[in-house]
Amino acid sequence: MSGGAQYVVAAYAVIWFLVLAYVVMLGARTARVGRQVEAMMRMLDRRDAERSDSETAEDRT
Amino acid sequence: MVTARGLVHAYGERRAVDGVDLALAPGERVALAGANGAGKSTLLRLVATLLRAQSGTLEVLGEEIADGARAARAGIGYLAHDPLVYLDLTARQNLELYGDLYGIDDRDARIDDLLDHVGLLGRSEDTVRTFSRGMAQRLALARMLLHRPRLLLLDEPHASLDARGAALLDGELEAARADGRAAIIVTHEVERVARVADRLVVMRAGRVVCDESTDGRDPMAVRRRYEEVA
Amino acid sequence: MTDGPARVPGQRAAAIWGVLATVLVVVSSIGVFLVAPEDADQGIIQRIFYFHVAIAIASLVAFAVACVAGILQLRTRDERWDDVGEASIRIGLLFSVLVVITGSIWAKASWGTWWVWTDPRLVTYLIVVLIYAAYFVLRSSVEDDRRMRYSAIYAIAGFASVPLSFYSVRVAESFVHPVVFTSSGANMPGSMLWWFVVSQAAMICLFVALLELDLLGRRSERALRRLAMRLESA
Amino acid sequence: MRRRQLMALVRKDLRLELRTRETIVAMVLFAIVMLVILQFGFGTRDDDLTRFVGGLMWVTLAFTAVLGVGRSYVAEREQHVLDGLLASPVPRTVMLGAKAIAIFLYMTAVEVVVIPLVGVFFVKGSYWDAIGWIAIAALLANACIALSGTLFSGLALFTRARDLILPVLFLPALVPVVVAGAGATHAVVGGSPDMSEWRGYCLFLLAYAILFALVSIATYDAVFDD
Repeated sequence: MSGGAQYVVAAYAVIWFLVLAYVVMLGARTARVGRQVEAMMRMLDRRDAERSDSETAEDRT
Repeated sequence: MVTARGLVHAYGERRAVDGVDLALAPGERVALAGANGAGKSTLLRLVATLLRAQSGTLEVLGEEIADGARAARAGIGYLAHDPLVYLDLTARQNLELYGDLYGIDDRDARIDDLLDHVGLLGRSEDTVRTFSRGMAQRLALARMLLHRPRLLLLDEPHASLDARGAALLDGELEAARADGRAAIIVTHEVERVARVADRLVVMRAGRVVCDESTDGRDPMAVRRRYEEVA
Repeated sequence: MTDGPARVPGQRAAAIWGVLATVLVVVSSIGVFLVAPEDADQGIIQRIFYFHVAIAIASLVAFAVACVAGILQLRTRDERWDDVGEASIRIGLLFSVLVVITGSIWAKASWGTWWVWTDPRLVTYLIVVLIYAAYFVLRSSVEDDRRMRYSAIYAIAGFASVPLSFYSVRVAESFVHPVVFTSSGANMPGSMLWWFVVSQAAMICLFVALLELDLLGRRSERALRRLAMRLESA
Repeated sequence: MRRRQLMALVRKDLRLELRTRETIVAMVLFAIVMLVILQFGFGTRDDDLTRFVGGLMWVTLAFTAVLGVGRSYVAEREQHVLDGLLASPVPRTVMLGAKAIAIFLYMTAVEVVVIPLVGVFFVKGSYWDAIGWIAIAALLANACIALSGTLFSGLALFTRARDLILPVLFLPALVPVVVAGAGATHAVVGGSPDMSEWRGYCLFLLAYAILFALVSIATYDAVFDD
């Protein structure tokens, strides 16, 4: 590398790195939303299960 | 004088006023009661155009608040918990300021009249800092009446007025009915206000849960009714 | 109304812009490193110029978008404009930081020092970073409606400060020093100019793609919050 | 009507200031302390700081402006008067315009003391011939400070840590004013005044004031619109 090529590479590396880091940050947020959606689905499933339990119990009486 | 439909104001996720309908005719005096945090002060501030509703429509003195707030403000008298006067100005200077802000033509004569009316003419050249709480609130009463408002909005007026001020206010509310001026009085002391109010509106959790006439009813009965619903 | 929106709108737009930005960034990187001709005076160092200037202009675009979003927010009181404003300023701030860093590297490469107070671009972008960093300080210290309103007002005032900072530094420069370095498109050889245009397009697309992605995340979060609230109340 | 409201609000601010003497006296003292500290900060025994006079003066004025602007709603906030003003039929633009006029007057009062003092402290030689030119630049700068300062102090008013927020918002916006103010000062101080340079900086200050006047007209209405 001659005539300051290392500086050019460094400059572009910084740009790519920070932009990628930003994208990763946005991705992390999306992942968090996904996890929350899953948690909510589980909660709904459980609630449905409880409801059907109590309904069958009512049927018996 | 006031027409509110589906009024909503939220602080973040918490809806302090949650879909309120309210209509006020000329000469009507409404006691607005409710527990702490029921949204009555927020509702009063919405009507006073100090807050902006997030949804719903509000018409005050014939002006749609969304686009005519300033025109409505000229006809509103707002008495808050704080006197809304500068402590380092004299009583007269404060009233002169408000007289200019409201564009009153007979400013100086009007100020003399009102200072006399609230019993502060002798202290008119003293700064408000030297006043007692009751005197400052009487000055606030003069400030509120200065521009001859057609709609009076009072936030817990009896909590901070002295006996003399309270008597003046009661007289004013008495006269309001004959003059066709309307009033909303936010209060904790329902039986105290019931004497000068024609209607009781009770709020709970941002909603109106009771809106009925109190004409000719005994103040203690109104109090019991309030405790029932609140 | 049926259950909360199963699909958040804007996914396709975000995907298209994301692909476009990636392709353009790769193409322009290759072009800048391998295809574009070597500058006669500056040698290889001049290759920093392509992204450095393109990203600087893209950041101004971001701040302009935030300013317009601010005006629309004040007019409509719609929280979506607040989202656009904040996301744009965040990306613009990222880009401005990149301008300062790459500019600093450029200064080191050509003058042997990391910081040159007489280089107007470096100095003005430092001020721009300070202006827009303050935006987030302001946001973090107010809530709700006020936050949106204040952010919108500040986005407008901040965008007015940008040209003032630019111009003030340049006015000072023109009296004290002759401008040390200019790379205007006019005196660039044709192929250099062409690669600069591609880089510029890449950076603008990158901004739009990041913005779409950010807005998509915000919409999802908001939809999720609404759903959670309905579940709790049900 | 608007004129009457504007005059009433300005008169109110001046009356409060005359009675309490809180803001201007503090601003002047602060500016003097700043100048002395800056002199020590330079760590020089050299008596002639003519080369730095613009910087010394305008850094001092910028920090003094932050201090003064930070005080500009103290009475309204501490004595809870703001609702009274907001409930009255005053256009918000008039309210903030009155505040801008008050800030302009405070800054002018400070400069009446500070500019001659800078000459006495730091300049050896021909300063007094230039003082008129500096004063003109200072008046233009005051307009810039007043217009942007009113906006930023309105924004900072209801934030947490508002005393910290205001300088963070306000100082970056003041950079161009300091650059141009210092430039205009240097242009006319120290022997051979360069009037075209001075004119350039003054025109820039004028442009700043006009631009921020436009921003003010566009945004003042929204500052207090809850």
